[in-house]
Amino acid sequence: MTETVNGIAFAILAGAAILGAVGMLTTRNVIHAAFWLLESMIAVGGLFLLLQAEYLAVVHVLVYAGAVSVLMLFVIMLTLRRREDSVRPVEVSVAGAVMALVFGGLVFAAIASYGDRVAEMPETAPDTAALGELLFSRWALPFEVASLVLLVALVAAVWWSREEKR
Amino acid sequence: MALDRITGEHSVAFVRSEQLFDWARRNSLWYLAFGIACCAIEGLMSASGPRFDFDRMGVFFRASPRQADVMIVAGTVNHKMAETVLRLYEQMPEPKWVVAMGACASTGGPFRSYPNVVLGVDKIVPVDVYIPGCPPRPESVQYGFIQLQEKIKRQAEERNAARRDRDR
Amino acid sequence: MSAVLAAILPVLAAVALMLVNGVVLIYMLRKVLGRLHLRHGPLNVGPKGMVQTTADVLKLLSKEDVIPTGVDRWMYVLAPAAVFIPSLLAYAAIPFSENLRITQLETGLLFTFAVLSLVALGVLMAGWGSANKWSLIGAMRAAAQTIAYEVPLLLSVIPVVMVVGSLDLAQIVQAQSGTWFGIIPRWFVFAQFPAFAIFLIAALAELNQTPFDMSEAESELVAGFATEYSSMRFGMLFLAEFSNSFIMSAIAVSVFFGGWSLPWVPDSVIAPIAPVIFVLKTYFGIFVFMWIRGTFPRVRIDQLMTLGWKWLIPITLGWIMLTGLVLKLGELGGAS
Amino acid sequence: MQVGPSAFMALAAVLFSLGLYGAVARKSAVMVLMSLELMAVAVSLNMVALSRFVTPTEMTGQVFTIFTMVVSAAEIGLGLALVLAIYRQTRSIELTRMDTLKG
Amino acid sequence: MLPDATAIDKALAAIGSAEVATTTLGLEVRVEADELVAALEALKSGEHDFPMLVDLFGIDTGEAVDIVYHVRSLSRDEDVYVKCALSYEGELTSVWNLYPAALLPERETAELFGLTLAGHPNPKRLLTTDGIEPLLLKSVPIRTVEEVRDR
Amino acid sequence: MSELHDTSYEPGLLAEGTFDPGERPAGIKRIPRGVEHLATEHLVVNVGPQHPSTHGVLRLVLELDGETIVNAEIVIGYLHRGIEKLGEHRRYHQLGTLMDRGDYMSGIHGELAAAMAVEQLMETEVPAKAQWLRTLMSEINRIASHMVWFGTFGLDCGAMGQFLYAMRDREALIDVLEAVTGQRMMFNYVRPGGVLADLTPEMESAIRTFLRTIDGYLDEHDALLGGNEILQMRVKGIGTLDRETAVAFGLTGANLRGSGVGYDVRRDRPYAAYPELEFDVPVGSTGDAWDRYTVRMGEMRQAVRMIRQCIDGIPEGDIMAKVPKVLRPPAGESYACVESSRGELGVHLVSDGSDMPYRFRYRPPSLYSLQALEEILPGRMFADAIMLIGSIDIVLGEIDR
Amino acid sequence: MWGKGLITGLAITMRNLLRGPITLKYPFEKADLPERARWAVTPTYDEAGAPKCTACMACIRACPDNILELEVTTREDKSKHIEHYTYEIGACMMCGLCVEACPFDAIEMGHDYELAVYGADELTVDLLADVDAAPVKRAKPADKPAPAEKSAGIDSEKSAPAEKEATDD
Amino acid sequence: MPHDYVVIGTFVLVGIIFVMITISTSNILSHQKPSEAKGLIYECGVEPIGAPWVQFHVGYYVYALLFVVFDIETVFLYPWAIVFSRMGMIVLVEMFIFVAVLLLGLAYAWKEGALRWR
Ligand code: SF4
Ligand code: SF4
Ligand code: SF4
Repeated sequence: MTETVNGIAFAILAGAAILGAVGMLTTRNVIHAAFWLLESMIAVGGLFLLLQAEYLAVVHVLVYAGAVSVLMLFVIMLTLRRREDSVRPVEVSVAGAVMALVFGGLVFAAIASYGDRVAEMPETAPDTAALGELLFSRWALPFEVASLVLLVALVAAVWWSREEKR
Repeated sequence: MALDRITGEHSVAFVRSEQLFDWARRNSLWYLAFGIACCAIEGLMSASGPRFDFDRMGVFFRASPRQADVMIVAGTVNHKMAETVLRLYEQMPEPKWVVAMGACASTGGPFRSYPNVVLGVDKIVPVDVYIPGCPPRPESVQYGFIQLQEKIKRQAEERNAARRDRDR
Repeated sequence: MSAVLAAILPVLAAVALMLVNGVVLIYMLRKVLGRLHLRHGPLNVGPKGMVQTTADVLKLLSKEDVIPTGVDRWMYVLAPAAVFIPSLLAYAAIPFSENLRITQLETGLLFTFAVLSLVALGVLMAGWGSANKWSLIGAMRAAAQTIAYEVPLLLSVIPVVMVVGSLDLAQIVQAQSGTWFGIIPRWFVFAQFPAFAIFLIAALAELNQTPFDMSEAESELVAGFATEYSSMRFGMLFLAEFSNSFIMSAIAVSVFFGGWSLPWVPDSVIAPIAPVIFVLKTYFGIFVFMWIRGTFPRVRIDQLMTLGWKWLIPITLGWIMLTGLVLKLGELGGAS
Repeated sequence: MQVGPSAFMALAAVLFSLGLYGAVARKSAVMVLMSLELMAVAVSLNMVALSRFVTPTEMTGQVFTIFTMVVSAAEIGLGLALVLAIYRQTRSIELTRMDTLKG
Repeated sequence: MLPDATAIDKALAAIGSAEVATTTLGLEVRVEADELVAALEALKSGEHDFPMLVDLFGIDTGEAVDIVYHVRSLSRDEDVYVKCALSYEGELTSVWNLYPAALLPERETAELFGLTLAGHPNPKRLLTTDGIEPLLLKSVPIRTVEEVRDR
Repeated sequence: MSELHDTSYEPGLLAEGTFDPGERPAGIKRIPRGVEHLATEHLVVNVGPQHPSTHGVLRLVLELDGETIVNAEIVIGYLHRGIEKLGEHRRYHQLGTLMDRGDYMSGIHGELAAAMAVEQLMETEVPAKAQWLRTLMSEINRIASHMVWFGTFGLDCGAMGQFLYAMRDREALIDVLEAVTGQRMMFNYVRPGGVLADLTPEMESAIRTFLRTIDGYLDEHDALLGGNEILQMRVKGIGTLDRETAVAFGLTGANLRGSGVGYDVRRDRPYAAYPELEFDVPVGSTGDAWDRYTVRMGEMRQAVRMIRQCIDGIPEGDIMAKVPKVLRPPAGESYACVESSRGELGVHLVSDGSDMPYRFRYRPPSLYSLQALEEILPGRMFADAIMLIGSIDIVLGEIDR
Repeated sequence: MWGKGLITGLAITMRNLLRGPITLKYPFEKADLPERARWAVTPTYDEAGAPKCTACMACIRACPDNILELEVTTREDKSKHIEHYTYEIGACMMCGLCVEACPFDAIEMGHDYELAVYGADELTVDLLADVDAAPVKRAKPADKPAPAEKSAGIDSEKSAPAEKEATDD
Repeated sequence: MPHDYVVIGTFVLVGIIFVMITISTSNILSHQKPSEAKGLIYECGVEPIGAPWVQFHVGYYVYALLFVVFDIETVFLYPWAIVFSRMGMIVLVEMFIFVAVLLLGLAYAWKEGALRWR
């Protein structure tokens, strides 16, 4: 029973994620592309739920869907001078297609050879508290570094985007 | 209603739902906040003020024509304004009604001899109820709305009667 | 089959709840505002005007659905859904009582916030899609406002989480049972008053409520991002707005006002009527929102942003650190 | 139906490939950034899935994902700042026009 | 209220065409159109100090359009009416540089009397749409009783 | 509808004069020009004619950069209905009906100005009792008008409650006005030579009842809106018009006094029974929106004070001078002004000796106040624009006439 | 302290909530109009039920806006017959000038304000149609019994000028 | 718990279905009379001047970026708050440093005037 439900859910979510990605790549409108990406992100959040990474799923939606999308939309709206600017031709790149196909093929080959060695999903997953404990003990240093990374990004962005002082 | 095209004109579902929605429309007349002149003070401001309280009757204002059912033309319409009135009327979704409030909106009123004034808003948009007065009391406007509700009711009845006639 | 049913039933219940809530809340809003303003509010349609909002909804249902030319069609059409669905989803984690909740999410609190943050995107869709200046200004304001106040909102509950040690709303409620000295309920609103104040401000801002109703400031932006919407699409935006204020109030009740519990009353008495208590408390919270709405003028958008970024965020962070310090010192003191 | 790690990996691979294609093919800088984002998400998905199946008691994959989030957010922030800077210079967000920056 | 006529006379000494007279209205100064700006300037500056334009409007006298500038000195609370006659379809020179208050009334007067507006920063129609005659001219009639009754 | 298109955005009938701005007048920060002259990178929005808070049919074309106003243009004429032209086709005692509909918020003032202009031409002596009644009604009307301003000002800044409480008080005043004059807005009460009707004892007691409650209500308004920190935050320091600018734009009334110029027609050119009344003229200091607000609030309290004096001081006597039924004033011109709720409302009459005016000029105080908007809007936020329209208190009826 | 005004505001609105509505529930409760209230013009009739109008045209001339129109035929015996006394209620501004001008009190301002109609043709009504005008007998204000209920103002205003120049114009 | 996730999934599906049903009911029930004039964009009753889509101020970008940064901060703060009472003083110090660093960023943005709304 659970498996069936999981399977259906996975199928739907995976389909949605891929649909979002494809939609993003095929739409001619940049704004629409951002919303396709958003849809894809939400689907991935659902996949995280499926993997019982509940905290991660919620945070994923919060950060990618709630924050990064808004940021992206704002930038798109900032750089549009007319509505027509948002519509641009779909560029087809053979090189890109070849690269993507080669890469995808390699990974699929790897997966095929690897096989489903661990097919069972373990029953219980550790909860958020465990995540926190891990984060603030073993990963304390990277955690501090993360703050620096964010600081650098923030400062650089503010510095770049401030009004030209002439 | 597009429902008749699905269920047929005489189905119980259609007739009953039409009655229901006519009742709903009658009792939920949102008007477009569009005060033009002196009448607006009485018809829109005082009438929605605490003494007269239009909200009692389910009548309250929406600033956007897209969400309005009734347009109260409260004031003198001149040639410069005419286009705006027409445009706003057009922008309202069906079904929609127009109430011409006051002498000016009905016939041009005290200013009707001035060539720049439109002689009544019915020259521009179809008017359902005229409320004479300069300005009409807020109660007059409320009475006008009661009349409008009557009219909607009557229109529905007429429609049904016509349908019955065709039936026979 | 029963599993499917078990999954669908609560959802349908939530949909029904949302609709009923919307209708009741709009009626309540008009009544409360009316009374605050020396009027009656709806009175003539049905007994005491009670079916007024039903008539409104039915009317909206039967209005013409105008899709203006020149809109970005997909965005325009999908935006009401994008606003509506998250706000429906937010019901998933509300603990009406110990057992009566739709899901038992471990991260219930954060889940609700995350879902509500999606509403901003729907609003942005509506504003962008409408091709209308008022809509666009309203949507940009709404988005900027939401992002400015999301952070204080998220931060303001952290002190509570620190004390409780869980994001599960039910556990947070349970942590508030009992009293101090036998009189003061152990509600976090007393122990964490600054956090509550910040939460209130941020919640008002997130909900686009007066004094922070930037995005649909009627006197400025006509009808804000909903300007071009008619018929049921408008109804949906409207409904979602009221549903959101229910959610926010429910969260405030569970986090700061002891959820379904009542102080001084033994649990056995509460258990059967817990959902009623919860809903009543929530409605009282909404009444307070409406009271504020009927009283205050609106702040200006730059003042709003200043308040959010320059005051609330630093203050909240400081308060979190202070709470942490006090807790740790208390622990040390307790240990020694 | 069995949903094993390979399914997730395959999905991640598809997403990553699509992202890769977009990053190479699209000329609009914002679109390139979006594609990069998609790739990052694919990687995160892979990590979470593997950690879930392979080391269920350890949460290294999840912790990593959080850090990925930090990095990709910083990247997108900076990237968009760059886009804005380019835009200011050239009034366009096409990457092909970037060379004007040099001169 | 009534300023000293001789003082005004003196102030306007440089303006050849200025005639000062006291009428039922008050102190009226009549000047030729080309000396109007100079006259207003003389009144505004100096110790006469009429800094406020109370009103600006036209009167269709039958032969010409009289433009009336009603200026006031707040410190002494005195009013002066400066009048100048313009021919029909003549040119109204903007005095907004002296009196910004004239910005809208000038547009209105020019429009309703069918004059041309010179030197105005935004010389568009103000009150009516294109195709409407200069309504305040005596030669433009109002609707007759029959016209309004028939609707 | 082809003949009805609005062409105000193309050069109209008037020639586009080659424009050399020359020197800017003192105190004026910018040269007001039409919006379409400027760059198009900005957002150009129409506020009005149908907008919830343009107080009727004012249309502002704003050029926004983000939310900051770069340029503003006033477009009026949506209510142009020829009061001046029709005045040339009305007999003298019929002018009141037109004046009522000019500044429709304070009809008594308009009627009074017209009546005074006629009396000046006819050299009629108005009986003392009529003068006192005119004063009394003027002041009652002033409060009623200020209440509408006050309520809509609250509405403009989002305080809904304010509007309804103000309407409550206005209703009380309108009841008195209706009882005395017969209508709620278009009073037609002041006639050349006197007034229409006397007060009855019931009316007097109604006014006294009202006077008992009004102070409490005014305190309530002060506390609810004026005492609100959010409002103070929003209005203090915005829309500053210094003395010079205010005078240069011809502002009168509360707007001028808010800028610190204490000119009040009631005090400086007394008419009706004002010379016999005791009252102060509230004056602001900086000329920002807050000053205009406080000046108006002060005016309401002064008006209450004057009503108290009037109701106790009405002398006995006639309410109408002996005037012929059809007025034929001698040829000549006259100008009469009163302090209406919005400023100096003047009527300039030109008589040619017939029974109708030859030229009837209505000096609308709001028109002059309105011009100052183009000066104070640029640089402010969009939300401020709404507040500023509210703070200068305009009535479109008299602007467009 | 910042925020005091906000709290006061909340207290004021709450106090008003407790005060209760001041609304007049219109269709169910109607306000008493003051005696001087001016609504639509209505003709008056004498005790016998005949209209008091003498077709003297004073009201027609007094109306600023030509709202009233009197179509009169004169019989051989010089008596007048009112074919139509038309009143464009849709354009009347209810200023009361016609009533003040009528030397015979043959019209008055009614107190009926519920005037809404559906059709534009209903905006013009016949006040009187096909009736004989009352014979002209000039009422001297002196022999009119002073109506006690009427205010002194209306009387004096009306009588003073009417006496002097009633024939003018 | 997995059951709950399914419920959430159903929520989304039911939401979509509900919206579709409502909108189509509304379309069935109403008279649709589209016309050219009706489709015009509303702008206070006059012809709109210029397109509504214009560039917005760069300030929006800075706000959004700040939001992303602080959002990520909360991502760390929540697990921290949960485990706070179970761990020693050291977590407080860790978080203090983290928060201080980010506040530094906020202060910089403030100083640069990026927080001024235009
Ligand atoms: S009918 Fe009378 S009150 Fe109404 S707008 Fe016309 S003049 Fe004003
Ligand atoms: S009330 Fe006034 S407008 Fe009406 S008919 Fe009489 S005079 Fe004319
Ligand atoms: S109503 Fe009066 S004034 Fe008019 S015609 Fe009849 S009698 Fe004369």
